[in-house]
Amino acid sequence: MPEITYREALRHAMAEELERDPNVVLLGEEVAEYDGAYKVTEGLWKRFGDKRVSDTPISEAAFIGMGIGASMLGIRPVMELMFWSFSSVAWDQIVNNAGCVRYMSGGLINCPIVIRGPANGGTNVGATHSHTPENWIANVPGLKVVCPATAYDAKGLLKSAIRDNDPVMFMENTLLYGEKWEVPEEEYLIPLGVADLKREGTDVSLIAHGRAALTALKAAEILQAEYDISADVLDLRSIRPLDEEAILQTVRKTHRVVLVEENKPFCGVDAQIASMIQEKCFDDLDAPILRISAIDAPAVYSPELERAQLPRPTDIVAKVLSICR
Amino acid sequence: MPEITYREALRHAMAEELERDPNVVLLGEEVAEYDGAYKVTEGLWKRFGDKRVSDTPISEAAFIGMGIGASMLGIRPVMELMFWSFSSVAWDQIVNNAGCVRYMSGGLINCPIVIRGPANGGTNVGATHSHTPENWIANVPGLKVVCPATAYDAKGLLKSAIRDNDPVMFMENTLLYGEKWEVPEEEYLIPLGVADLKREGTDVSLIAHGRAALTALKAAEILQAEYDISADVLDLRSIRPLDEEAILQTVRKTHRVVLVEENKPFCGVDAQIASMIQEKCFDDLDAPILRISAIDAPAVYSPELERAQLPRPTDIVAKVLSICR
Amino acid sequence: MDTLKACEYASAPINAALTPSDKIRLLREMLRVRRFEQASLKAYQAGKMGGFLHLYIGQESVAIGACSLMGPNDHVITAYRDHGHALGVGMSMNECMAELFGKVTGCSKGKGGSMHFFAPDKNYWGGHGIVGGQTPLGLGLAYGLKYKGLQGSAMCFMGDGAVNQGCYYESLNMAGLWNLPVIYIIENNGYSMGTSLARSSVFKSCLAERAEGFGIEWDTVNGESMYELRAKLQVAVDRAHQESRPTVLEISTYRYYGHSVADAKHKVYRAEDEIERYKAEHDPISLWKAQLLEERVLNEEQYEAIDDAAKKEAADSVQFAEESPIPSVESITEDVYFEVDRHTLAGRTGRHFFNS
Amino acid sequence: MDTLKACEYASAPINAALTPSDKIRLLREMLRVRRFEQASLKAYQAGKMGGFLHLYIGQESVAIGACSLMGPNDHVITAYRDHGHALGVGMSMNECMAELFGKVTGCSKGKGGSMHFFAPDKNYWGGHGIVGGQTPLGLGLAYGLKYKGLQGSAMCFMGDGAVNQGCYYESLNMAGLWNLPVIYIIENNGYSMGTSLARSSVFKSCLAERAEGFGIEWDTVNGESMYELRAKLQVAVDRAHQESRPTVLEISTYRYYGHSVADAKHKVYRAEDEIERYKAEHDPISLWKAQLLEERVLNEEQYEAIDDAAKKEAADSVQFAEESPIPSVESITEDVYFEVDRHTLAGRTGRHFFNS
Ligand SMILES: Cc1ncc(C[n+]2csc(CCOP(=O)(O)OP(=O)(O)O)c2C)c(N)n1
Ligand SMILES: Cc1ncc(C[n+]2csc(CCOP(=O)(O)OP(=O)(O)O)c2C)c(N)n1
Ligand SMILES: [Mg+2]
Ligand SMILES: [Mg+2]
Repeated sequence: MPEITYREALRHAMAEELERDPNVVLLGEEVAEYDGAYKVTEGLWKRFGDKRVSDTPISEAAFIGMGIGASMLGIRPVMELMFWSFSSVAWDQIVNNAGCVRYMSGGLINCPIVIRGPANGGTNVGATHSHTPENWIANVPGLKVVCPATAYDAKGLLKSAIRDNDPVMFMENTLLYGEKWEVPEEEYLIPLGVADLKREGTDVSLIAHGRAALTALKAAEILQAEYDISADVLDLRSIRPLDEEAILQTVRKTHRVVLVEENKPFCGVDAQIASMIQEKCFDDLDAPILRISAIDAPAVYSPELERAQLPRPTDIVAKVLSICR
Repeated sequence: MPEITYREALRHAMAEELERDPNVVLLGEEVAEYDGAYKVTEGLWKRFGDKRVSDTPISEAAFIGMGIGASMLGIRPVMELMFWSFSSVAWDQIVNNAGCVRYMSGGLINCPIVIRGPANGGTNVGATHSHTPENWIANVPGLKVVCPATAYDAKGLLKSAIRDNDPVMFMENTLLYGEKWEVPEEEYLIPLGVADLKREGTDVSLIAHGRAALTALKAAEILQAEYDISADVLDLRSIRPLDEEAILQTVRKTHRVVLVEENKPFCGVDAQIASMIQEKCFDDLDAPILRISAIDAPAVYSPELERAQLPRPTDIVAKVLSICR
Repeated sequence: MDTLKACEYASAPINAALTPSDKIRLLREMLRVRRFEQASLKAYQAGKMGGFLHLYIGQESVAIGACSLMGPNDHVITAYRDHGHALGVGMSMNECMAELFGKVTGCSKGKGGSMHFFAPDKNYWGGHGIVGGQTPLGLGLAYGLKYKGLQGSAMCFMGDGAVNQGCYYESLNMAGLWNLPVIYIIENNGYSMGTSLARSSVFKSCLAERAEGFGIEWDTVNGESMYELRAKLQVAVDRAHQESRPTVLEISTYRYYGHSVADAKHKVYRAEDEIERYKAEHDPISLWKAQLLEERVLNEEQYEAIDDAAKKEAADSVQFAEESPIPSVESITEDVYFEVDRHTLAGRTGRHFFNS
Repeated sequence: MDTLKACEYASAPINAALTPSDKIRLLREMLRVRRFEQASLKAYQAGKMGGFLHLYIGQESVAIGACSLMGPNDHVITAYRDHGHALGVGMSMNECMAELFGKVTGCSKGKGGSMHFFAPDKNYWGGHGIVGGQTPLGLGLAYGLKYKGLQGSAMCFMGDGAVNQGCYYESLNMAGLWNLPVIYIIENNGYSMGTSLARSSVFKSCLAERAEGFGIEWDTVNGESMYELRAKLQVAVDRAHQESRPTVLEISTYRYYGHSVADAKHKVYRAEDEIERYKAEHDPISLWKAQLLEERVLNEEQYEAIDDAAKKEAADSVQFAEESPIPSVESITEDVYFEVDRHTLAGRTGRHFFNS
């Protein structure tokens, strides 16, 4: 199977969907003529033209709202936020218009919109540019949220997101754009709401999403090699809908859980996962569910510090050791 | 002790602080000449005049941002959001400017601002007007969040919030504005970060915040009267800072926990509380921690339905019974 | 009012083309709005509904005049003061009243309430409670029309207070830059809640003029004149249809009641004689009625019959709403996700709702 | 450039009052910005820092001209392209360079980086990364000054792309309505990232003119002329000080480098000869230098000495930054809450941080 980057995988997903469905359009800052601030949409403007791929002014509230309005008419906008952090200025449009209009209309309306872009720390761009709002979004019934960790997942999930008839918030990671994975050339879809057991083990469950899933995989290697501890690594992929079954299954197998995410700890996604596991698997747990999140402060600029602020494989290993021996 | 309403308690807190500190100002839509959409600031414009109490245009991003900017110069703005739901249009200012400017300046700046207003469902004003963003706010290191349940708490906490040198997001409840409680005439403060054990019991811990704390108290009455189950009712009062000690203490006493909140379940505050309890009190728990939240949909308009959407005493009783016998 | 101009407006093609029955229909529609709202007010005061009730009474000409110009590809979106527009696009009183009562027969199945009436099949996109929040959606409707190659317009209504929400300016810029056929219609009733225009906004000659800085055509309109309203709105609709260009119109109008029914101070922040003067001299229904009497298109008996019918329709809608069932508690989690509602594979995959 | 006007600007009182050494200081400050940034670019390319680096080179006259007008109650706030303003208000190269290197000696202790320089003691409030997000903060500084009864101003800098963030218009309305002494300074360098002005904004004659609809005075300024800059800015500062009224100024300028150092396409979205032309004909430092040579306030040797000193200062700051310590991991949770940092009772009550 050919190896392509996460960035290319996203691009291929968009290209295929632009090709397939004339109602799909790409909109966002610098997505067209500039090829995307992170080059995710490279070449698409050239290929599909002005009508399908358009640059917007720096007006997130207006252009996201515009996309939502257009989606009510059956257009399927795929909107790029240059950073998901900038959703802060479009928050009302996302939460109240994309999130509530179906409900408030008693189901008369649906918004087949995708809002995508990077949502991650670790690139030393400071506190305002490093938000990871998947927990806020997933708190909102009416919205869906997806956080792919690999090129394969990114492509399959983005295609499903574009075909989904509900608003899907698609959160990528700039640190992964250049990473490569095997991706089949044939078309495939990955449904939202299905987690991926990225590694099989028996002693402990590492549950994560986004880039943290890769960190968990690295930790699992170390655990195996150095401590003979065998870890299941479950990548949630989709936060809402959530693959609860897969979570419960790994917990029932290993009886020990460490949750990893790059969000801040208070009310992070893993708070929800922990809450759910302890409720549904109370008697299966041999140890408390432990969590590793970003160190609880705004994202720090200083490159060395920021590396330490986000979960590292060694942090995970230490947590696992604290409950596995 | 005289009984006053929650609304009056808030008003007295503001009046006392306006009196005490010439840097305190009140700003918001309709807070001055109209006396406040919910009459919380009634009489304050008359008493303190245009300079201290001002009506703003419907420009939340600008006026909240203005308050933050002024607070950097040592003004202590107490800003009213007519509904906390409208924070959606000022989200960037709150999260990025109030939340991050101290950090990004390496501690050179602090923002002694309070943003207050109602954050609750239950008044049939529909999905866009019924958000309860205390979990989102508490996810942001740099912000503080407080949710008083009684007039006594409201007054003491608001005074502390105004004197606090960090940004405090103060979330009230329109359903409580007209309710009365005993409030001393002498000045008092309630520190942020101290929970209140509003009822003592032995068999189960009901932990809640905001109006849900009152619902929990009602449930506790029923449990005592009808089932001879004695419940501790812990009102968190302050979400961040959080009184973790008080939480652990009640859990270690009763070994059974039901968490109640009016937020939506996914990543609600109680997800964090559950996650923390199971980690720190793993061996103290005799049953899974259970949660009751709003039914997981946007806030419904239909009055009878919305009553059912929010936690009711009987819902709590049922949950308690499921783990207490 | 400038009589010469009034004549001109009356003879504008869009008005010249009105048949007597068209003119009477405009009257009937305005009366229907008024009687519907009066009935809803009574029901509100009797405790039949919750939440807010923002009455449109006094402003009826604006929505009815605008909606009367709608062709197959003209769309409407507005704020929370949305009853007039809803009836204007052709929604039934029954579904609207039932919505106020929170009943399953309501247009939004009781989920939206007064602020959230919708009828996509009638090109009506609500009903929005966040001030100004609908302005980018209106832009999106215009974008969608243009994208689909349809000759249409998106009329996006907003209040004089809403002009101070930033997303409106972002939308103006995009509308001007991309040549989108959106028409922003500022219903300037002089107040945003208890705040008069002068206390909330600075401007040169008017609010609409702010569009000038974005290279967008704008105009002011006397909202009490049906002919002027239709004539000037048609200019904007034509501009949308023919040039795919936006317009901002500021329509002077007045609301007789408080901001919402809960507004106890509305006779404090504005003088009672101001209200009385508007009712006596500027009422859009009385003025249109007078116009039609003058034109001998209408006589008093006909008027009474129309009004009685409107009152009866309103009363019937109250009864319909009363008798309609309350939605079930199970329905709370319906209409959240399309895919779940339709039981699609996507809707059946993964957990969507999180109560335990 | 209109020579007559140029003379007028030169003889404006604020410029007429400049001593030769004042004029040379303006030159020195601009050179310091340029040499600082060139040094930072080299260090960036050598991998010494992370994140973004948005160079101000080409625009130096704007920040330096504006900051040269600051009295004790004049404040400055800007966006992420903030090095020029930082040095302009008097921050040291050392603390700035160390910040870029993420060192504990940085102005923000390594927590803010390039986009977030602050010096409240010098009336400098950052350095803000969210486009347009600083505009309400600038309004707040003006509000604070007025509230305290101080005769001052808040100069709030922003880009030509930032004018399309809605909170700017909300701020304009409030500034106009409340008579707040804020000066919005649009540094129009023709591009927002890869998007030219024409592709991002519609306007009548210019962006600043949008202020007209809010009843706010505005002007355009040729940013390559130090005299014009100072003369027109002083009009705005006087208006702030004496009338407590806002102003919007649009200053035409140009950046020589890409949007940020990571902008690989900046010679694609704008022609290379455009860049070269600006450097050759419109460079604010060269032009000011030429002016001073012409005025015989400066000679070439003096210029070289000043420039050498600036280069040396920049090189020294790189060494200072290199040798400064990296902040400790423990410091990550410092500077989050004032009360915690100061170990107050409030800071010691309850749990503030939630890693387990
Ligand atoms: C963002 C936001 N801020 C505040 C409110 C509360 N609010 C609802 S209506 C209103 C006044 C709006 O006035 P205007 O735009 O003139 O419309 P009108 O009520 O006169 O029709 C306010 C402040 C809101 N719904 N949304
Ligand atoms: C709200 C928001 N949207 C997008 C960005 C990404 N971004 C950073 S700078 C920039 C261009 C701004 O251009 P301009 O305002 O002209 O300033 P200049 O860079 O030319 O100084 C963009 C799109 C951001 N930081 N914030
Ligand atoms: Mg109004
Ligand atoms: Mg620019």
